[in-house]
Amino acid sequence: MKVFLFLPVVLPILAAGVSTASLGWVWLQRVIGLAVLTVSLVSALAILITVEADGPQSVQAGDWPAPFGITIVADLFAAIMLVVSVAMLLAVLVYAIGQKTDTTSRVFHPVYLLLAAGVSLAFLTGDLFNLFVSFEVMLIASYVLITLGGNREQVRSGMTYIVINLIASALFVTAIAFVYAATGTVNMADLVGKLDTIPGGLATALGLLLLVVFGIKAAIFPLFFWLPDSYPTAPSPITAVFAGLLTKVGVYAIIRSQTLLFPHDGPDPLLLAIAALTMLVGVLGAIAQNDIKRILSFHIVSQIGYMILGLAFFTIAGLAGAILYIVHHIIVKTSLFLVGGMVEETENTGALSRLGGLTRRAPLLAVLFLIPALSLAGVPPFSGFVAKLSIAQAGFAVDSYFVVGVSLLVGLLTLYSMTKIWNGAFWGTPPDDAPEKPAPTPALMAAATGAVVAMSLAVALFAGPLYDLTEQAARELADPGVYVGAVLR
Amino acid sequence: MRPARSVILEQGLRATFHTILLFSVWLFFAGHNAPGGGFPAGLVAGSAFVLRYVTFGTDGLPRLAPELLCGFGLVLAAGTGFGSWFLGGQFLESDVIEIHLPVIGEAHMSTVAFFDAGVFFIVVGIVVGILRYLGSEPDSSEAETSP
Amino acid sequence: MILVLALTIGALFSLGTYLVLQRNLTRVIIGLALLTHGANLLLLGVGGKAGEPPVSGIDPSTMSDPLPQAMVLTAIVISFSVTMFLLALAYRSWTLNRSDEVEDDVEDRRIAREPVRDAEDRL
Amino acid sequence: MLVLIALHFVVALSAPFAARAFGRRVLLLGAAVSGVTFAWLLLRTGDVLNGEVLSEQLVWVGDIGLKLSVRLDGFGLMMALLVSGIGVLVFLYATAYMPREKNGRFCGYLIAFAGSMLGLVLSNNLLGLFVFWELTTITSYLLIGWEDTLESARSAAWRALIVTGAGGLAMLAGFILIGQAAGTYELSAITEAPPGGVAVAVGVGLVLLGAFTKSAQFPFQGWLPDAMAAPTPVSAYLHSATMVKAGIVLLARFAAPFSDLDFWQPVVIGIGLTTMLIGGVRALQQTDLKRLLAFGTVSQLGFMTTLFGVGTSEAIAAGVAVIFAHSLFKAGLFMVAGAVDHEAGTRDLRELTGLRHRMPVTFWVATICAASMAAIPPLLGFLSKELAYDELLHSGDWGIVALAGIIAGSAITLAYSVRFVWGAFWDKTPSGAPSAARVPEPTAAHEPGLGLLGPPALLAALSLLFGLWPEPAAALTGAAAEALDQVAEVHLTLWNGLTLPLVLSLVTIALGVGLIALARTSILGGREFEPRFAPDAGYRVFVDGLGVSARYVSAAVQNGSLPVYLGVILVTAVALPSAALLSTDGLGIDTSRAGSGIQIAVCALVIVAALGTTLARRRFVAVMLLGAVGYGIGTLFIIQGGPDLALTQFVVETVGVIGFMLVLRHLPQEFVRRRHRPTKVLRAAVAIIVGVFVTLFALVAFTARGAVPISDYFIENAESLGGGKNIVNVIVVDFRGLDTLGEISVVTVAVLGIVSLVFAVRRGRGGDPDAPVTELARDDVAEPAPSEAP
Repeated sequence: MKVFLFLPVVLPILAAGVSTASLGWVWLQRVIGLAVLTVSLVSALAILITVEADGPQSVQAGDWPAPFGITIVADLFAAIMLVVSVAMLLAVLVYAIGQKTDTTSRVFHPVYLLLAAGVSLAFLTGDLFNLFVSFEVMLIASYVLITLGGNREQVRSGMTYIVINLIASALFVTAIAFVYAATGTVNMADLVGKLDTIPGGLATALGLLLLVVFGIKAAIFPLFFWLPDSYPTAPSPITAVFAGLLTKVGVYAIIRSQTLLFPHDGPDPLLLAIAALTMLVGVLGAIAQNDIKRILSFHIVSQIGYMILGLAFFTIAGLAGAILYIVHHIIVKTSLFLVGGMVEETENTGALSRLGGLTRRAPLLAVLFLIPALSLAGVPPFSGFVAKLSIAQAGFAVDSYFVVGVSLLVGLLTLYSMTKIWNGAFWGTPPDDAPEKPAPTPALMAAATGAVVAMSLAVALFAGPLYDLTEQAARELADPGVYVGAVLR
Repeated sequence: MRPARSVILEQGLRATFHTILLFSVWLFFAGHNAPGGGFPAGLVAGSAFVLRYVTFGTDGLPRLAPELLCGFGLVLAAGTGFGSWFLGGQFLESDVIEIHLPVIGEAHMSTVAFFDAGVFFIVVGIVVGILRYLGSEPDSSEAETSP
Repeated sequence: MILVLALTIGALFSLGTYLVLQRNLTRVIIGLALLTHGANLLLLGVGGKAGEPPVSGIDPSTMSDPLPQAMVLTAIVISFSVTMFLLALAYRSWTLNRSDEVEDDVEDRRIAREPVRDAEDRL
Repeated sequence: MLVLIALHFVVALSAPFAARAFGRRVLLLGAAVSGVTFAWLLLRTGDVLNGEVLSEQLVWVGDIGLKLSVRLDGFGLMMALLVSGIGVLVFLYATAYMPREKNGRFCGYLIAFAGSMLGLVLSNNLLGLFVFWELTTITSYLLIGWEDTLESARSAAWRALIVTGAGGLAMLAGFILIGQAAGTYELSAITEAPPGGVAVAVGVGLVLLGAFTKSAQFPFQGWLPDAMAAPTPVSAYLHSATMVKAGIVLLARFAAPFSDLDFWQPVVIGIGLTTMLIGGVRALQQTDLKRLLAFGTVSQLGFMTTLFGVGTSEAIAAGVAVIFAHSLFKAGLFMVAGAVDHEAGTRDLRELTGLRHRMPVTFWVATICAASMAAIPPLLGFLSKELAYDELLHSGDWGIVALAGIIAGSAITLAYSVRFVWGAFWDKTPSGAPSAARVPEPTAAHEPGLGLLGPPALLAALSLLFGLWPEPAAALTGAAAEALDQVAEVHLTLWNGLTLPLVLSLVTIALGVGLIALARTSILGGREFEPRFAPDAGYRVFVDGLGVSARYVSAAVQNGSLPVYLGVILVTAVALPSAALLSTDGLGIDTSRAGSGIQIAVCALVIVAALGTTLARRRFVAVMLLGAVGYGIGTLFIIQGGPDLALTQFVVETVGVIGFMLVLRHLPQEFVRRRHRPTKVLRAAVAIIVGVFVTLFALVAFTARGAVPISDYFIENAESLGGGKNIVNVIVVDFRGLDTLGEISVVTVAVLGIVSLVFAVRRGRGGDPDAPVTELARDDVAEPAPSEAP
């Protein structure tokens, strides 16, 4: 068991070293990348199965007892996130190989592996400062990937992205300093008890500062402005993995810190307001856009609002809905960006004004787009419906009628802008200068995208058992004692 | 942009370069008990190359690509973690061993020295990387384009 | 926390913020460096009073807190690496644009400028 | 039943592939699926009429009450028979109607729709019902937009989706409210013991909203006529017999348990009657046969809504009968319109002339269906309408109000029924044609084949048959009404004696004839009439408003400027925690320890250097001063007792400055100077706020510490367990080795990133030629950058 907890973090780092050393041999890098992520996926599944059966698992790095060493800990929430994320990383890697993104720059593979390591560590670490380090690993890898092509637009938007994130990092260090100043510890389980010993207002202030820090990564209102400007310019597989994963790491950190360190008794008005504004402003932004990837980028923001909404209720049903939503969203958003990338690949543009008639030109693409698009909008019987339904129910159960109403309205607006893409790109006539036949899509890209779409269908199909799982995860989150017990044994 | 060569500087450097490298090795081994360790040692070794770069330009840098140094360092450090696991311990678990060093003599050494060595190589890697890629490469590519 | 240290940290944050809010990329990078310095100093400062270097064998009560030092060490190296990458990007930006400015997002600007009534035409 | 529903979807998915083998005949697959369903239902009919109820369920997400449970009661049976029976005919018709190519997808959509509709009418779980409800929305979106190269089809599809989608979401909210109040989402359980309370009343209101949008009730009726952009088989199926009935189905199910809510009768009757009248009047104004029928459908749906709005057992019984009758004649009429279009090449009644002679069979089929719509005896339409009159007379005050409106509406119905038959088949003079000079030629067309004519002929025959021999229809609708309301009974008879309802029927016919006589030139003339106030203005306002507000919001928050983004982030980061801190008492600030003399001196130096680097005009100076700040901080590290840190800081600063220099030598020496005072002041304000916040928070946080820091453990155990005296180093490489592992990963990526950028430079100096030329958009006024590089 203990091996599995470390593998998704340390193995990619080791492999990145080897991959760096084999810069000249792309085939070797590919083999290493695929093999390592497959092993990571297997270990993530092993973690999930164990945690589901035996409760949260932890292991101390270097065998130093908590809270002194760094604890690697997986509860069900972390395990679920880990499995979904690693699966996406693997699928996107296959896609990237199919698109030959990895030959754009020879450093793609090692950096991608380190991104995977950073993401995994962020989910598994039980230490606040180590969480900072994992964020940094993930972020610097993302800086490199977002500017992979080094063209003008990427450099410009990369600059926005990097500067914003550096500010967030500085704020994170600041927050950690304050936490350590007040409590003398950085182990999260240890913090649970020690935060009780300081004045309540100070603890709240620390919680809010951390909320802002994680909120920047998670792209919540009013901290999200950077996202739609920076994501769309990156190479498609990169955008896909960013869209699916990186913001969700932020959401994960928000949920983890708010439930573990700063629990509430009832719905939190601040988070409710943030959720509503995030949903609404994000979707309105999307409606104003005319480029597939930009529309999708604004939707990331909007969807984050739902996850925060589920958290804001601070009930088991709400948390369960939020986790289910995250799972659904990671898969669906990744697949949408992958499809967006395929559109760009076959038609050489993502601008709606320059697209048309794809249902006839590329029927496979149409199917691959329609399923996740409807799912994103929460149309049954796809995964988004179940996720939204569970959050709406949770909201009504605590009388948060207004916010749930907003969330339903946002669902409609999401549908509106998804069908805007459909109307613009998939229906209608192709532009006059479009080539007779669209460029063929590499089979690997289609296969990877298909696999991700199939996963989203599986989420819908097995929503029942999955909800049981997320509910169990939510129960663990609602009782910090479980987590603390697993770490400070 | 290549600095003009100076004989005196070159001669002086030959002497200091190795001294600085030795100093960095000392720092590295001292690190566990006195100020020092992989980071400072790597940075100091890196600054030796800074001097060489200032004096000799690109020729002063190691031929080895800096990213390879990093890769090697990463394998060493992460490998140490795996090593202790293979030997039956926890990931990254350390053990104290007794070794004999010719200069310093009898010493307690922790297995983390290998880990620290990984750090050392990576830090050297980034310093050399900065010199090569921010210094030499733009120089040479500008030289290519200028008439 | 020692008062003068807290004031210095505040000053570093202020000046860093002032620089970061500008459009000139070099200044932004310098501002980020100041902010990082401030954050690192803060992290060290929260360890408490100044003391002897934390080396085993001396009286622990005179020793400064080693854990923040270790964290600062990590933070320094991380911010150094990121700054170096950012410099490379700045150089890249310069070779592409011959300008050292942080530009606005073109698409955002376009959408903001577009006459509002166009919205319905595209439906 | 679930198997049958699933079968639809399986066949739908395989249709595109089957199309490769079967070509146009793939549509027969749909007929087969619907036929199997129909046959199965017929086998069960006897049991159900005897009061048996079949139910099945599939738990999807049990914890949130999401189940696909289906229940075959009398009403479900009637609706399912209509859906599948008309389905068979529509598929047969479509086989003849649709062009040869690319029918696989079309067929798939249509079968999927049939399956969704079947699920919808049989659903017993509210959430499950919603699932099928939305599926019909999506499939109808795809079907309406089938001719996707036409702008009109695309926007019509979009509109139908948005309007019914909006209603659907309101309905979902209503379902959850009702379900949470009732503790179950099972419809049968809710009907048996209806929950009460404000939440339920709101919930029912929301459900009504959903029903009204789906069934094209005022003010949401506009999408339905637009949806005529769909191919005619689709219109015949979705927009007459099935999907638009979904809202009515829901009203029917909700009428018995909830019609005693205060607002039910006035609201539903009001909406229903308004819709009936508006629909009827608009139908009289159309020149396109399909649009005429579409507005007729709107009107008829208003009729049904009114009946369920009255909500008494009697009215419910009548409503069921009307649903049944309407499905038969309206599907037939659409098919006729399609046949005319197919043969004559137009649906514009100003251009069609003389078809009565060329297509006599079609003409008679149309006449029978239209007469049923106009409630002329002895057709089923007449029987059902007379039943409605009769039942409304026994339904209290609201029944009388409804009756009055319905009589008026029915007179109009008769008028537009005549207009349809006249428009499609009669010989015309050119009075109202677009160009008065042009005399329409007798349209060159001939009788359509069996494929196009058979299905509507069968429907017409059924309208006639059930009129003359109403027992089977009465049994079926009677069982349906009983399922909705246990005391409801249906008495369908052709001749009841000279009763008040019969008189009213005759009055209606007389009124209708009178209306035609009065407005002969309008009704039997081709004048096109567009109302000055478009009833769908609401939708336009919504769409425009959405576009405008989206633009406004995104222009306001998303202005593309990095400094603005950063400013917002920093202010938020300060404001939120400050609010919490300021609202707390008992936080102390310890200012007793000012610091030693040397600390004060070094701090002063650091601040001065930092100020210098902020104000420096020249890059070189700024970087040097930044280096000075770094060294100063290194010195502070020494004072603080961190020699390792100081050592690292000094070397890092040195290398860092070199890095800066290597890059900055390419850039101009001086910064671009800006003059823009307001932004400068704003920047300074944000900067000061941030600084003050950090200082105060640091002082407060440290003062609050109560617990012993965990570092004591490191101090005790570094040498004994970690094997090193230098505690910081032991922490870095051992106690917290994982941090370090992450940190060296960062360093490695940084190097790789630099490599990546440098090689990108090499690949294309000056950038990617494909990249769009960036337009500089600046807030501030800037002087042109000096171009000389050092």
